[in-house]
Amino acid sequence: MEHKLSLERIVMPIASLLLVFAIWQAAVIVFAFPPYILPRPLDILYNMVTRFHIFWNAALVTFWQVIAGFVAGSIAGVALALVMSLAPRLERTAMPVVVLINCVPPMAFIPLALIWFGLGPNSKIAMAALAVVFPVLYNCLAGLKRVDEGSVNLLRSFGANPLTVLWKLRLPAALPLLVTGLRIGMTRSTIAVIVTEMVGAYSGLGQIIYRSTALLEYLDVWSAVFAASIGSLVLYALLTALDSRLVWWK
Amino acid sequence: MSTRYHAILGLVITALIWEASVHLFQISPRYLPSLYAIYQDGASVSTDLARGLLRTAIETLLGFATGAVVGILFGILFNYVRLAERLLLPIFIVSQTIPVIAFGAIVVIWFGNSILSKVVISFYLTFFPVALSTLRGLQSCDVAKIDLMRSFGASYWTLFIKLALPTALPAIMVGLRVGISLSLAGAIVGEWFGDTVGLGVMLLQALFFEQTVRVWLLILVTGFLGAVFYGAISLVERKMVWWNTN
Amino acid sequence: AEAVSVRLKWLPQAQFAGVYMAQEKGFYKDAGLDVTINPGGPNIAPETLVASGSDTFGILGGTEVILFSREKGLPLVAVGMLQQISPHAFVAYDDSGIESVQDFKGKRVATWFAGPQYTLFSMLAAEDVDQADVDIVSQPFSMQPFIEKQFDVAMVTTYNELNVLREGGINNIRLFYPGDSGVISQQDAIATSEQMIRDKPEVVQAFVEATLKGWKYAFENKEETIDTVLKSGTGLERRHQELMLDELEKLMVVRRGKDEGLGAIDLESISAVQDNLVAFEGLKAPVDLSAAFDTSFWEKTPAESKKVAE
Amino acid sequence: MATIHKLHQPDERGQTPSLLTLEGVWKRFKGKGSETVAVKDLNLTISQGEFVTLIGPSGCGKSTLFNIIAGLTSPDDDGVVTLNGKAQRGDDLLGKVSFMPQRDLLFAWRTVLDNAALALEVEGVRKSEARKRAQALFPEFGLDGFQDKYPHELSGGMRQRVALMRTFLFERDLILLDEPFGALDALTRMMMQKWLLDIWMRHKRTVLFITHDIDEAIFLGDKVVVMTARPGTVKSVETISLPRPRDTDIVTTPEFMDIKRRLLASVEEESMKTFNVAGAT
Amino acid sequence: MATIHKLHQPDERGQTPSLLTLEGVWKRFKGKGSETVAVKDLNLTISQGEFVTLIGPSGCGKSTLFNIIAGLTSPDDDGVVTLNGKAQRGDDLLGKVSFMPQRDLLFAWRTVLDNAALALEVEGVRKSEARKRAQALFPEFGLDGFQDKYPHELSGGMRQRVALMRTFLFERDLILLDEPFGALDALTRMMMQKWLLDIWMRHKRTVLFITHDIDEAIFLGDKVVVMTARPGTVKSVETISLPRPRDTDIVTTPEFMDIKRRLLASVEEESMKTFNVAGAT
Ligand SMILES: Nc1ncnc2c1ncn2[C@@H]1O[C@H](COP(=O)(O)OP(=O)(O)OP(=O)(O)O)[C@@H](O)[C@H]1O
Ligand SMILES: Nc1ncnc2c1ncn2[C@@H]1O[C@H](COP(=O)(O)OP(=O)(O)OP(=O)(O)O)[C@@H](O)[C@H]1O
Ligand SMILES: Cc1ncc(C[n+]2csc(CCO)c2C)c(N)n1
Ligand SMILES: [Mg+2]
Ligand SMILES: [Mg+2]
Repeated sequence: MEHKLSLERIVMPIASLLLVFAIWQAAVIVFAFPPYILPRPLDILYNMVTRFHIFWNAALVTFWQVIAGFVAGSIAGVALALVMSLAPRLERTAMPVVVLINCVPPMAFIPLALIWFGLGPNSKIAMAALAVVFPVLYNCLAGLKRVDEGSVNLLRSFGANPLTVLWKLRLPAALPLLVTGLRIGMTRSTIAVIVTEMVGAYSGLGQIIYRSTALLEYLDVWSAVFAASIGSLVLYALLTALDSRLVWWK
Repeated sequence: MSTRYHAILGLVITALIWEASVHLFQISPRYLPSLYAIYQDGASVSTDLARGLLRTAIETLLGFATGAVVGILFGILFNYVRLAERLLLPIFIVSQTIPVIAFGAIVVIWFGNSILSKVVISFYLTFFPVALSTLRGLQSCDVAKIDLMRSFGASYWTLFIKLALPTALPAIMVGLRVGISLSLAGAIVGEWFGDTVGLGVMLLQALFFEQTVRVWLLILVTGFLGAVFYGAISLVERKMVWWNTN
Repeated sequence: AEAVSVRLKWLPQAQFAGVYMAQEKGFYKDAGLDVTINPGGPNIAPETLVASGSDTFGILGGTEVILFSREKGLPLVAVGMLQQISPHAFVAYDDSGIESVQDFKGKRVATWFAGPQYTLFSMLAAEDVDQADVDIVSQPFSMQPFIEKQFDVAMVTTYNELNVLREGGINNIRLFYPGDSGVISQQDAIATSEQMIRDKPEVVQAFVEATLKGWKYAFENKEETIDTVLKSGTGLERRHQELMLDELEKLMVVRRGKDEGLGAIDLESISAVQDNLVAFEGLKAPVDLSAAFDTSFWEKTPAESKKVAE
Repeated sequence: MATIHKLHQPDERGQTPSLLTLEGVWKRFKGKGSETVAVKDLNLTISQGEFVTLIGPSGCGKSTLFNIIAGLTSPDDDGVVTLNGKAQRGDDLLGKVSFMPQRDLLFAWRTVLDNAALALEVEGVRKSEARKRAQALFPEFGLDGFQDKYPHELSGGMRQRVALMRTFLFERDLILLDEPFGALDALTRMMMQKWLLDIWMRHKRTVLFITHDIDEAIFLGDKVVVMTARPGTVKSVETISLPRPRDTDIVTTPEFMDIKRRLLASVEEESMKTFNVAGAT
Repeated sequence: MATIHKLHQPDERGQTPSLLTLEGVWKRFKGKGSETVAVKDLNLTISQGEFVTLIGPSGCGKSTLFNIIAGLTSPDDDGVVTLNGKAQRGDDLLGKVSFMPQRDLLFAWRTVLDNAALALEVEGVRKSEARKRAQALFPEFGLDGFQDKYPHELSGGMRQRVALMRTFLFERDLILLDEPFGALDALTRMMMQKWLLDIWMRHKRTVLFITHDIDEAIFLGDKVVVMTARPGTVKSVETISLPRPRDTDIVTTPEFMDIKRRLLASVEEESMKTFNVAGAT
């Protein structure tokens, strides 16, 4: 039973993705799209395999930055949520500023990140962190606040201070929403790094996309995008596994 | 009442710190310009700014509206049709790992140079978090309550309307709040694909002409626009999920 | 009127003044065209849009981009070349000790890796400098790293980044022009698709003529031109646009552009660039230049439409 | 009141037909590694119009049995549940019995009035009509004036009464009540008991009633079913032949005392099994 | 057991000192437009080591009163709450009384064992030690074997017992119990009652106990406090001078019957006020 379920969890997504690729391949052939409008997935795959080392090296650079930024941003997001849930007045004061910053498209911060943190990995890590911090903050905060008042009172009656309430009650109750935030943040942080690399970087998948677009190397553009997707999916899958670990009681 | 007071307080404090540090530490305008300089720059392009603001606002709202509706619908579908979740959710996730910005030309070829292409991008960024939050919200429904409704012979539809949806509403609202800022970001990126009007176009100009003051001006104006939308959603939330507030 | 569109390689600015003036002064309308001007943006690949027929015409990248497009099978044809010499140049600080291209050796030199890097390669080759001796890095579209001296040498366009530097009060710099090393690389091609040339040559002819007329008018009426460009409504700065237009005049009204008229296609220099590209393996094999460049429309354009008054 | 089903006439042979029968019903819960048998080989027959009370030690499987009868939990495949002579499979039972769970399960976003009217709304009664019918019960349930409050503003006993109202408004032949009066004070409880008996006598609906109060079980029931400790099955069925209508004073009669003593002994024996330290303290 | 406070010796004058006093305590809930007065001008004194039981009609303000004493709800400003002679303001009372709420409030993500050990953990006891101490109580509470289950796998009565264990492990002078035995069967209930009395006698902890069962109130209490209908205040205090230790048989003695009759009348009078249709059915 358990076994079948996890099999289904792996087989079904792969099946559906294969289906999409099949439709795509067929459509390109049937409608005779030129490669500069839409290349064939098999050609992209072939390109990825033959020039594997290029994309692999770029992906290593990119995803190292993604992970670093994701971790930093998640920690910052959870920390902010914790602080705000402990100090509601701070929340009400700081939230408008947070909202304001979050509503600025991250791209607008790219040049500033490049100015502040340079062309190296730091600016990418900063942008990735920025992309995660808000979904994590929003979701985590909502999770922390949705606990039953009766349960909070129970802990208070045991003399629990707000920190203990946070640790024993609010945090476990917030986990499902927190993981949702992490999942949304995961895909966003990959994109943030790639877009930042496109604007300014020495290497990485984003640079490949940027250069190849200008040089009309469509297969390289698509290959780099595929590589980014695959990496992002792997990380997403790890998070999903974490989800069923953390939220085991559901 | 006091929420509004705190909000204004927060913004004022931030502004004061900003202005004070610019003057105290003699920060170069390249890194951080003074608020007054930003204000002056804004006044000098006020007509263009107003026009861009209006245009971007419309794109954002259209993209958000469609994204929210479709996101909620898919969240619901995923909750009730397991096969759909297994088949489509992975594709949705994959779709979110694609940097649209890499495919400007394709977007223009498919959706033209009209407002449609901005709406599509903003839609594409919005629907995913909304769908995910909706799904999570629906899943958080108390099984005992579902059983109670079933014992009354409730149809799936009744169960959904009277129990599942209200239960999921708080989570959906979180999704919408994440969605609105993404929707705005989508509209701005969309305007980078060869548009003539909008905050995104102005931002792009400023970025590549390295007009730091203008970049900050646009950051503040977009942030303000997003905050207004966010506030509106919070207002709706307070009206719709009143029971969750205490 | 025939409804057509033109896709610019970048956002509205004086770089495309001719197109805006042709529109503003009714040259397009007089030629029976109803033109929509579509700006460009980052990663929007205007070549693809013109090749796919999504846009009728384009003010596209220059020599290299047209060659690459042909190699990739895009049915693009250049029917005019606006900038007669390369707008690219390299800057170094006066106190950097870099006095000539020879001195690039062992230094960190930044270039845009979106095509202009081949101009650098050609320059180095022409000056007998081995690429391997130079630390060549990718440059973002911001001069900040150069200002902060993260690079020793950086690339600029003379109509934009150079002015950005100067406006920022940075004048203690030295410039290295490709032309001084004998590298000519025409930029900003007026291009359309093979299909247009086949099906509606008269429309192509009308567009080329009206556009060049627009440029001629722009250089003869700079004040009015700047006013028009600023109306694009994206918050442009007047001073910067004036400098840009002045610089474009230097790039366009020079060599054949000065003697024979705006927009001349210099197949000789193009051929030289192609040889370089093949040598540096930017291109795998030479492309058919006669298919990629069609000079006939330019030739049929009367001198009074393209020759700027002295 | 179109929704009242009129199925409770004696059949042609003049016998009270059996409404519900359970034969050899099992329910096992599988955890990781362990298995809990909640209900074991249970046989039970409830006749049309009967008032059956159910007692048994805590955790013996009473609520599980109720869930099975309400159609919410499907029993393991080895047994048969029959309603009105028809074997019930899967979801068949849903909507056929009126069920009050042990927890009140009020909806936080509905006012007290709307919570009470919920089952009616689900049935398809117009909202205004549903409210009117719910409204009519408020004084009787001692909740008048609380119609527009939200559940979090009620006391525990008040919430229980709202849940009870909700159940009664869902009019079905068979009513399942899982400790409905657990959180009520003596008098409110007594009033509710009388009220329930009154409803039952007038409409001859069939009631299956879980309680921990043996007095209550005897006072209300036609028969009292005693369940064994987990795995729960029927230990004994005591038919209560006390005359009806019964008065509160009946609890002091010797007959009552007699039955009580017997049942108490029976339940105690079972409860004892639950505790490892038999006869602790 | 360092956490047991030893404050219950009689003072120098040989009198049992009062542990808790409430003077003129009010609690009003403000809704939109309306105001509910839950507790009205309430006066109550509880002495060191006393076992006080509290009865009153449903919704009269008992749980509200408990919340006030536990420090969870602050009373309106007009009254004074004094613990050990010290006036208590704001959050002062938190952590000083051991409190079992009416709903069980078990945490879904904790096993039964960890739920029971929760209060100890909050106190700062090491996790392994907390578990060990919780573990020791499982057989007595009839929950042995369920240590590693999750709350959703328990029956209603079992959940209540876990909540009760959690409360007992939090050892404080004053214990507040809000209908702790509501969902227990007769015998389990009786065993728990005896067990509670035993704990109380041995440790002389002070207990304030809400129940709806008048027998239980009399059987357990040194005194029974009767509350009026809402707005709740103290209607009367009945001192129970039945000898201790009390045996189950005591419920049949004439003294017991006498007290019961009196209390029943008292509560009934109050309950009646809740119902608009006085004497319905
Ligand atoms: N948060 C609240 N907001 C508004 N009114 C409340 C709130 N909590 C309780 N009340 C009201 O206060 C009164 C007393 O409630 P309380 O829970 O103290 O009653 P109780 O005596 O414990 O009843 P029961 O025996 O039914 O549990 C009730 O009328 C209730 O409606
Ligand atoms: N979802 C479940 N998963 C695993 N075990 C369960 C589940 N539900 C109930 N059980 C087990 O089944 C047994 C019977 O539970 P049930 O709730 O039917 O008892 P009950 O007779 O209603 O008890 P109470 O009088 O305390 O409410 C218990 O031992 C319980 O632990
Ligand atoms: C991503 C991107 N950013 C900026 C420009 C503008 N720009 C800077 S240098 C230059 C000349 C290159 O030939 C141009 C057009 C661009 N085109 N693409
Ligand atoms: Mg039960
Ligand atoms: Mg209560």
